[in-house]
Amino acid sequence: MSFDSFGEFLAMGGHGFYVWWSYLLTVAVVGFVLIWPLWRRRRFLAEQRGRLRRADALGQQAEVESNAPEA
Amino acid sequence: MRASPGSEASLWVLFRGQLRRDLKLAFGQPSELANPLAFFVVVITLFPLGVSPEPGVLAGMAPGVLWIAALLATLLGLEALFRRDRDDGTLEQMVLRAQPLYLPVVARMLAHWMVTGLPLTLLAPVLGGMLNLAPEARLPLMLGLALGTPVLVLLGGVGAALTVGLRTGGVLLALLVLPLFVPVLILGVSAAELAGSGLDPTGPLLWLAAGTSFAITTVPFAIAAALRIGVETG
Amino acid sequence: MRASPGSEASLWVLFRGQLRRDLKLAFGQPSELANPLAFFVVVITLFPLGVSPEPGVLAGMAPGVLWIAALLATLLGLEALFRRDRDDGTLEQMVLRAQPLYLPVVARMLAHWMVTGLPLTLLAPVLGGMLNLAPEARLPLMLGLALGTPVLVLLGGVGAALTVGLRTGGVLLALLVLPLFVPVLILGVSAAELAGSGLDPTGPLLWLAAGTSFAITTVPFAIAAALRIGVETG
Amino acid sequence: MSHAVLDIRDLRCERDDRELFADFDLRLEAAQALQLRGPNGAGKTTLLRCIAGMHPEYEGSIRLLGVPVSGDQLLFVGHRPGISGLLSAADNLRWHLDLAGWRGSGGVVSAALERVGLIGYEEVPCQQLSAGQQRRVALARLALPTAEVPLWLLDEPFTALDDAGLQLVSGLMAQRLAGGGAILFTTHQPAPDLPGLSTRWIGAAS
Amino acid sequence: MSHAVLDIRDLRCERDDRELFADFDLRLEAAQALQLRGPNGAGKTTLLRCIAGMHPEYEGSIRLLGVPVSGDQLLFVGHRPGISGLLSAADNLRWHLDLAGWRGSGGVVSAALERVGLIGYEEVPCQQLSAGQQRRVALARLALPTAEVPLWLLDEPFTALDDAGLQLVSGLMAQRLAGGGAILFTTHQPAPDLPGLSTRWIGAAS
Amino acid sequence: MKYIPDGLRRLWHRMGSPRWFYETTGSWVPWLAASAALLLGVGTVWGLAYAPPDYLQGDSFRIIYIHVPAAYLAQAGYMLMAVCGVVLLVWRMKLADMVMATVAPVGAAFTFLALATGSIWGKPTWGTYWIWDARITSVLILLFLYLGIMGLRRAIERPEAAGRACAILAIVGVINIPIIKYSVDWWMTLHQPATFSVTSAPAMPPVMWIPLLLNVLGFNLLFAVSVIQGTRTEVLLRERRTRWVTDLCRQERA
Ligand code: HEM
Ligand SMILES: Nc1ncnc2c1ncn2[C@@H]1O[C@H](COP(=O)(O)OP(=O)(O)OP(=O)(O)O)[C@@H](O)[C@H]1O
Ligand SMILES: Nc1ncnc2c1ncn2[C@@H]1O[C@H](COP(=O)(O)OP(=O)(O)OP(=O)(O)O)[C@@H](O)[C@H]1O
Ligand SMILES: [Mg+2]
Ligand SMILES: [Mg+2]
Repeated sequence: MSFDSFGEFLAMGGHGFYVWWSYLLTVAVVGFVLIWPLWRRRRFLAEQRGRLRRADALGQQAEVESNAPEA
Repeated sequence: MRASPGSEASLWVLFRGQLRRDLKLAFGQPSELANPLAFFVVVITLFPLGVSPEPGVLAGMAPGVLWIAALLATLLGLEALFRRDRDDGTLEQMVLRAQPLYLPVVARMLAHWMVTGLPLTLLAPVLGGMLNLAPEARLPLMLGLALGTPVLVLLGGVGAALTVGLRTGGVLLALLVLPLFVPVLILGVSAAELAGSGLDPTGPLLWLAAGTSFAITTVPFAIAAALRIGVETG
Repeated sequence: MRASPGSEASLWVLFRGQLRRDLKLAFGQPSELANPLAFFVVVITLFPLGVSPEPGVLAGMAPGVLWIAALLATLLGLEALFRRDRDDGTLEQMVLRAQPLYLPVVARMLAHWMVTGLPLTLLAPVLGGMLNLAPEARLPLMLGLALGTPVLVLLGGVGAALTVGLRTGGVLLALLVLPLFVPVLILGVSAAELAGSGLDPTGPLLWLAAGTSFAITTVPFAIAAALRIGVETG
Repeated sequence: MSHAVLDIRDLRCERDDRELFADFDLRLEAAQALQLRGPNGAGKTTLLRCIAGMHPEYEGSIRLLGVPVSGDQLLFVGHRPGISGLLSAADNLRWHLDLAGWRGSGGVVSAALERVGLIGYEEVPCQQLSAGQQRRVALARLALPTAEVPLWLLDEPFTALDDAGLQLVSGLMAQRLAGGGAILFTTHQPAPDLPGLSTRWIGAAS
Repeated sequence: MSHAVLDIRDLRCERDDRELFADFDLRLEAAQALQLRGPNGAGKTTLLRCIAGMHPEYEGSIRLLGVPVSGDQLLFVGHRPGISGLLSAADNLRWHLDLAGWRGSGGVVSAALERVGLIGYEEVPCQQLSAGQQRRVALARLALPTAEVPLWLLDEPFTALDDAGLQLVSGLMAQRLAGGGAILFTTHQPAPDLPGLSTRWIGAAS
Repeated sequence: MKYIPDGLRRLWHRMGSPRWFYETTGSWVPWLAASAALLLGVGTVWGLAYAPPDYLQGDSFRIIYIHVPAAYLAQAGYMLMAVCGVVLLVWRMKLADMVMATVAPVGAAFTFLALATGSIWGKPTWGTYWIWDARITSVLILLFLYLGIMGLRRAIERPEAAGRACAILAIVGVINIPIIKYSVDWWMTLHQPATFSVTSAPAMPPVMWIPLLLNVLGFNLLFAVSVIQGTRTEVLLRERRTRWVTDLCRQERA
């Protein structure tokens, strides 16, 4: 441990402002980068479910291809 | 509920309709709002690279650089400002039906300013900072840009309207318009420079303000007249 | 006498035809040849006004200013470079019939260069003189422009081709293209500055020459590919 | 005396040193439709543009309801119909409403688009529509409430339309005639069946 | 076995999540003309663009004389016909010749313009021509020697043409058929009289 | 392709299948995420609390533990995008396009992070937030290359066209990256002798560089997690009309 107290740890030898800002920003960016695809996925699934429900309610076959190109 | 033409409410509808349309064309998605901002940062980057990265030199150039970026941004979109409308017949409809034509013209110019002058004005403190502009010069620079860029856009609009039907768009247009930009450039730069050397920048700023109000009230008429000519040529 | 496609003579016909057409569009009358020249003089005038009229300062900035003028001129015409062709179906015909598409693309870029880079290169000594550029820097500056401006035009062409069908032409285009211009700007400026301070400018000039030859042989393929995409989107 | 909707007297107009009209008279009453016919380059479009005030180089008098023509008294759909390919059909029509200062609800836009058979295409950029669909967007203007003006000037409105589209548009025209409007239009195709329709030839048959 | 000029098999093509073609077959022999008909938005233009290679998102095979289509074996005149309004008719056509690598004399340009009735308009910027005259410039490409290719694709060629123009163009088409070419074209107007003409409907009749 | 053995070719094709990607990578994510968390946790706590302060910069040097990984990923991300671009243009592999589309915003985010942490770090070290140093300028230009690619993709409506356009731009850009880097380097150092050079970091003792190594690895895994997740989402979006995706949606509903 290179700090003697938690207060000193926060102060970072007078550079606390810069260090903590940097780390805060990093947490924000990393959070964004991790959450963004998940959020998009959730939104897509919700939309798609709604669409399927609508199609089912109409008693129709959902408009999909049956011969999806697959390897 | 057909509004009687010229009633106040229908004037507002006319103005708002044009503005909405033009903003929709400029920014299809909110993410596109970032494009003009990024554009200005790129332009600013060219100067340290092209001229000199030394903080002292940059600080001296900063107001000029920002103003030249403003000219550049105004010029870049200018050719397309009315040309597309002319090509698809939109301009004809505007000239024919808008009563008065003044209003959609003002709306169009406002929209163009919101893509060029406004983002630059808002970014000016940041860009100034990147170029080591003296802190006390930042506010006057910003004010100058806020007052001056509308004039650039309006004068540019006259040029664009005059050349709307012509083959030699780009270069001729720039040639027409750049000399008109010079007074704005000089006033804007000197406001920032005065402030940077500790003097009072209100003189040039007042001149700019006067010019802006004059331009806003008169230039759109010139643009409208030029557009009429452009439509008749078509 | 239908030439078999791909025969040498018909390749030449294809190239010459495109060049002739594009020059006709750029200069309807010989008097229009003066426009680009006048344009550069006006642009150069803005810098003493905007930044500083002192000879010493100007001399230091001169290479950068000329190069930034080159970027500016290249950018200004860029949006219209393929857009009109796309709107009237010319681009479709080009993509469909030109065998290979490479050739008319090169011709188009050459024509654009003759309106932007070439006049600037020819004017460079005069403009340099106006900006008090050291006499020994003038030749390297000119050489740098001669070698570098074709690259600017070609890289700009990639951006123009990629954005040909898009709504957000202007700003996005500038944003795509300006970062790519940076190395050319740096090499060109440093050649002139080295010479201005009595050093040998061949290093950057050789790099520029290498870059130019590489760009001329490869970039038109990228442009052609991008144009194909643009046509398919239409 | 009540005025004719459109009254043209002694029109003389030239273009490129060629006289297109001389001593040209034309009178169009309410509920009348007139088809202009004539070879390519005869001057049909030029005539429509003269009337709309977009080609001021003519001599003679053109009056709409007895007074000089004003843009808000007529509706002009030209070769280039004022539809931006970058905007959706709905946005385009909304702009046309705004341009005329229309203050009512925007619901009329979807009604108009439904009328011309473009349901489901309201929000597609017009660029991505077929040629005929783009024409339909342009002609949807005829179904907007702002189209209730004394005079319609339609320059080849039937271009690119299929048979159903042709029916639609002639239906809109018939409705306007019934509402007391007058219509002046050009087409090289056989004209649709309209009440009160007459034909006027322009230029020597080529 | 000799190949058909155009042979399309199992074409499947969709646009905007809508299937325009499925299991579509089409065969066109030399000296045959086929008119595509169908409602607006049926996919006629899309089909022509698929054939010309300007819409690559399809499945199936399209062959011209037994091999994949190459741009110099066909002539495509679309809605936007590749005529610049800023250039004169002659300049436009000369460029079209150059594009195909034509090395003969330029006299063919004025011959073509004469053929479509544009004598005296050779040097006028196309912008300043009437709509029908502009169409004629575009169609003058059919009268150039570079038009002697196996397949013509014409998208609504008769738009804006007067009766004389219609005759002219169908004359050019008949001549090409006689010369052994094949023609695939669309039009919503009644088709002209052509030898070997058949009609093919696309999309549900609306 | 003709000379490549059949088995390899089949593998290549299978790897190009979005569905294969979706189904295979699903199980990787938790493991990758856990390893990333572990590495970053240890590295960051070590770096922030246990590593000794720098003898010149004091504690502000602790920014290095995020700055360097971010700067590294900023460049690696662009390279990855360009490689995907080549794969897309040459082999027409759709999956490459989906990866490319996902990498762009993630890479841009890390580029932004490198710039932001760097310029925050600059204040205590140089006394100013911004300076036109070579490295910094070239990272800024890299950010614009990213933004350009993202803007282009958004502006083109058809995904196929957007993918190919972005691939062209990414490839042209990647040729430029080393050129930009070297030209800027060379130019700026011409004006500015190495007062503020970021390159000549003093040789660090292991207690300082081991956490850096841990964090670099951790950030890499994090990047991978984000890209994999993003690509999986992209797969669903683009294949939303195929049977397997609809089935998947129904399952999730049940
Ligand atoms: C906006 C400002 C800055 C930017 C854009 C920036 C960018 C970079 C880049 C691109 C790297 C290379 C990473 C790699 O090797 O892949 C790097 C490394 C590094 N930077 Fe920065 N930097 C900035 C400011 C700073 C500051 C202010 C310092 C401290 C004084 C600093 C210290 C370092 C160190 C020590 C390294 C790692 C050593 C090395 O690989 O050379 N940077 N930075
Ligand atoms: N913008 C213009 N500038 C100069 N002359 C023009 C312009 N537009 C048309 N003309 C000329 O005016 C004449 C009449 O053109 P107009 O467009 O009125 O014909 P039109 O009867 O509408 O023909 P079409 O049936 O082909 O549409 C033509 O000879 C044409 O060359
Ligand atoms: N550029 C485009 N992008 C996306 N979709 C398009 C585009 N062009 C056309 N479409 C769609 O493809 C379908 C077929 O269009 P196409 O132009 O082939 O029709 P068409 O049969 O030629 O109709 P028309 O008779 O109106 O010319 C239409 O539903 C249209 O909305
Ligand atoms: Mg006409
Ligand atoms: Mg069509």
